[in-house]
Amino acid sequence: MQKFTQHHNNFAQAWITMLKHPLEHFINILVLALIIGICAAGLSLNNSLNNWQQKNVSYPQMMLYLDHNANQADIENIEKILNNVAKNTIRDYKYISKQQALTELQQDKQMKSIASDVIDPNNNPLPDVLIVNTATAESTILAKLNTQLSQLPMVDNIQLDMNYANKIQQLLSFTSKISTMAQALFILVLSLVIYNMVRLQMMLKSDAIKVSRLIGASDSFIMMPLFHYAIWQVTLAYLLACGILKLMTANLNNLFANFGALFGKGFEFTTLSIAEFGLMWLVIIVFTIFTVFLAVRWVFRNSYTQ
Amino acid sequence: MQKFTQHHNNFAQAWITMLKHPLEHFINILVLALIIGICAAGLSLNNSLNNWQQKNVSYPQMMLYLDHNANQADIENIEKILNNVAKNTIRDYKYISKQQALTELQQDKQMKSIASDVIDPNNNPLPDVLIVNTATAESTILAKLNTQLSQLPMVDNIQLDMNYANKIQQLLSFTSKISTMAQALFILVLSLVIYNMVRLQMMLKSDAIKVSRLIGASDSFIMMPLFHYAIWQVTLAYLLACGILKLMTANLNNLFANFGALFGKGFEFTTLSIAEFGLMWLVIIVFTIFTVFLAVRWVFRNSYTQ
Amino acid sequence: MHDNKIIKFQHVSKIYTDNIIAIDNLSFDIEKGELVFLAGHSGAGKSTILKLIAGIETATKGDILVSGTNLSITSQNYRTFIRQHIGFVFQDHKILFDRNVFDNVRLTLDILSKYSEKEIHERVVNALESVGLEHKINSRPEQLSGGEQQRLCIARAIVHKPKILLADEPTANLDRANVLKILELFKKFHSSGVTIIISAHDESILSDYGKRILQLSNGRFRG
Amino acid sequence: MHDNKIIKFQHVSKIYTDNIIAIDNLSFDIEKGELVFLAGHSGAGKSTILKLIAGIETATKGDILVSGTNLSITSQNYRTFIRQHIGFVFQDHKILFDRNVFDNVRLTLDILSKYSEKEIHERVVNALESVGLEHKINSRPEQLSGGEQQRLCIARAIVHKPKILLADEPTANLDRANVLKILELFKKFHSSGVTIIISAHDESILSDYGKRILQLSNGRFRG
Ligand SMILES: Nc1ncnc2c1ncn2[C@@H]1O[C@H](COP(=O)(O)OP(=O)(O)OP(=O)(O)O)[C@@H](O)[C@H]1O
Ligand SMILES: Nc1ncnc2c1ncn2[C@@H]1O[C@H](COP(=O)(O)OP(=O)(O)OP(=O)(O)O)[C@@H](O)[C@H]1O
Ligand SMILES: [Mg+2]
Ligand SMILES: [Mg+2]
Repeated sequence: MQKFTQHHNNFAQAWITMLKHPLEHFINILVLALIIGICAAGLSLNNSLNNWQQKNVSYPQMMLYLDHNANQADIENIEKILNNVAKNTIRDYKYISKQQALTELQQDKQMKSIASDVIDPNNNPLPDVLIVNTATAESTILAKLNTQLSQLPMVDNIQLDMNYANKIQQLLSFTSKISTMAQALFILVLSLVIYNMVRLQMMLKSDAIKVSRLIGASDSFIMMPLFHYAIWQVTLAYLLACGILKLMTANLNNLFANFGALFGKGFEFTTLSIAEFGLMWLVIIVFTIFTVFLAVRWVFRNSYTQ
Repeated sequence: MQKFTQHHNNFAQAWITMLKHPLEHFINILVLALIIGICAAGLSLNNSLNNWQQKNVSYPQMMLYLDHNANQADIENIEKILNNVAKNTIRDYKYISKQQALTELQQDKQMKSIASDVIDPNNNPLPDVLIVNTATAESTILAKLNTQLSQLPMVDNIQLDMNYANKIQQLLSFTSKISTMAQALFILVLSLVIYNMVRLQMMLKSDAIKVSRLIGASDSFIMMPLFHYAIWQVTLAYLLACGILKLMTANLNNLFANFGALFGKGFEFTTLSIAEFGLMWLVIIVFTIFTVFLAVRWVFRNSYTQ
Repeated sequence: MHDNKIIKFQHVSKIYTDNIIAIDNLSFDIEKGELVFLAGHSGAGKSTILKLIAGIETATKGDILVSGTNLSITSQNYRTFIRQHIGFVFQDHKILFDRNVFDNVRLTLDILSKYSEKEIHERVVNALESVGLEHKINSRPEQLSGGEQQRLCIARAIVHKPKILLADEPTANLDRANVLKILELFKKFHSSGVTIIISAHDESILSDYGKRILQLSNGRFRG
Repeated sequence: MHDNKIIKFQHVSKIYTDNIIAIDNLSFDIEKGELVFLAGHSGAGKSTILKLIAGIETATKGDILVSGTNLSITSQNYRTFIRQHIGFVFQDHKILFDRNVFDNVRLTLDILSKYSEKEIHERVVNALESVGLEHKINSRPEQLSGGEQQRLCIARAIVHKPKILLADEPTANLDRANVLKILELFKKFHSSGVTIIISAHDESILSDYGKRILQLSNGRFRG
């Protein structure tokens, strides 16, 4: 009962402190939100990249140009073999007949003027094609697949830009490495900033803390208002950060949708579900409590020896 | 002479304060550096985008396909007209003869397998082409140019993806708008953080400030140590931010160079020259002094009435 | 016999940094319920003795026993805990300027965290009445005169009815009428069984009371 | 005649918030070079009068003239500036705990910013010697006893040899020997032409001096 009253008083005190100096606390919250926001943006970017990787755009396509003499049976044979390749190597494939290819070519804006001049529709010179969407960017696996498929009967020619595959892979691993590192860095910065916030709060209240200890206050009596203060600051910062990210994500996704055609289709920033949102808040709060605890111990050790 | 001693003492005091609590001041500097860094990164991104725009990649190309019957005189006539178009509309152009086009086509990886099957080298079906590099992304200007050029004799067909031009233009203006807005926002955040830093410093030293005023200290006597403190904090933060940006820029430029082929050539983050570096420092310092001044006035007004 | 001595100093010395000998091999006992005056010149060691009893400072040599507990061998946390049962009137008041008079006094009760809001209010009002500050209950400390601040500090020290009351120059800033009032208050406490130690530089106010006076000089007893 | 009155109170009233009348229509003059005692019970208004003279508080009604300047119609900045020529011994000491004894005293000289480092050192050492604190020159304030802190505050108030010295209960925390020493110091100052006003609640220390005593009671002169 008394514990509850104490919590209630400390809760009220934290809000009174914040409302008395709204601008100053807003600045504090803004800085926290900035850092939480950068952490969360990194997380979201990583997630989104993973999602994007799962779509076809990110892995190289293989074009299997078949021999002019290939017939329906040959094609079915090749399809059977493709079906047996592990799902994490080939995601799917698509057969495009020479007729389809010609029609597409004639509809293609860029090719039209050339195609119309040079191709006689009655004597289609194009080959049948199998477009294979791979499911990996690992260049060694792709190279192996390449050799394997090129030995199939009736496969005339395989196009696979290994360079491209290599580069995409590098890019993705580089981005995710950078973003993971940045996240770790920012979690460090976040704990430093929370530590500093608590330390400053203790310095601003140092008279009250000293006098309280002189008349017998326990550690928990002194820590409790700091916990309340820090938890509310961090929670408000978290909400602000989520709000900003939500807004930014929506805008950027809009943008990506507009320019999708230019820069590769399907990229989209993922947003948090309510469960994830709650979970992340919990993680941040536990982390805050831990940081406050360490900060208080540290400051005690360095100044209030009694 | 006395003024100098005073400055010297305040200078020493600022550094003693910082060296006594290195971690705490480092956190402060880190947060400032973060914000300055984001401002500077925005500036650099804007600059880099402008640079990139000046290169050909960002503006659409026009392909003028000439009539099969066009001869040398016709081509020279068209070139004369192109030369007369304003330089801020057409940057340059390049003539590619049908022979050249055929050779290129045969060397193109993607086209090779098709081209070799369908094109008879002795009866080149390709047209002569003039590739015009425009110098603007303004869709109205491009549309006008398009009509103008298509009325020329012997011009068979003009290819210009207005959609592409529109989108590039939108993208660029959007990015630069966003980045300008973000910069303005971060300059606001920067001034808030500096204000908060000064206010906290004043609160931590509030006893000394109150007593000093009680025994006759002038405003400038009280402000001077705060100026020294803030200027050094901000300068260190600025150096840190520049260091981090330099490192990041170098890494990113490396990355862009590697992936240049994938995402359009020639994009590069610009770095600051020494003069720009110094100028920016000056701007930040003047801005800091101004913010400290306002903060001190504000805090005075709200607490020390004597 | 043991039970009767609530405070025991056994060859206690306190040497501060720079070899400043504040207390020099001092031994004395104080009985439960006693009222003792501690007199001496400025720098004699009066405050140091009171701080040692409250566990705010620790002895450099010797043993200090409070209610049978040897402070020299207890933990810091326990020494802090002991202070919950002591009232301390600080020489420099140590009033908190970030809260009003009422909240300054209630701090002592908050730390004990065993009273309801109603009890807290009653006790604080009583304490303020007994030092003559009831009309300043909602004032800020900076609105009090020097003597009023001193009385506020006394109210904070007595609000939880401690077993031991240590008062360091509690009347330095008070005129004779107020001094008499405060001493009356202490005597009333004394008669209800509280052990009280009062330090003072001004022997004239002490002589009337016929109580034990410990005369300090440079960290030793005079005479 | 006008020149001789360095401080003039003309029907001065000071009413704090909540309608607390600290000074009630008070008129008096103090001559250049005079030594005046201000006596009165706790809350009588002694500190308020000293703060009004130093321009720390402003009068609600009436005029206060210091060296011919009417404080009621000057700017805040000018009132702050005037304090550079006044020495003030604060009742609650107002010592800075973020610096040592030497730096506490030099603050007064730093604010005047017209002395070289060598002069500052000489003057600070002299001031500390005159209050008997020369051996504590490098100590931190928290290492001083209550009386030593009070003497530190006196040293800070006299280090720049002000024209007017206002001392608010400068001897509250001192034993008789130290009180006499400080009063001797003030008399020495007085004989060199400084105007001095000393407040005290304890009339016994004043009676010996045969100087003018202003007896305050509830913001008015007693009598
Ligand atoms: N924390 C400390 N560090 C170093 N010296 C100290 C410390 N506290 C007190 N002293 C010194 O110890 C001596 C005794 O101090 P104490 O405060 O006990 O004196 P006191 O009798 O209370 O004097 P006063 O009447 O002036 O308050 C003094 O010389 C003082 O300078
Ligand atoms: N800032 C203030 N706001 C409101 N009331 C005040 C303020 N300062 C002083 N008072 C009140 O004015 C009256 C006179 O105060 P003052 O400090 O002048 O008394 P004093 O004679 O110095 O007393 P003491 O000997 O206790 O220091 C007191 O009742 C006090 O409570
Ligand atoms: Mg003492
Ligand atoms: Mg007073």
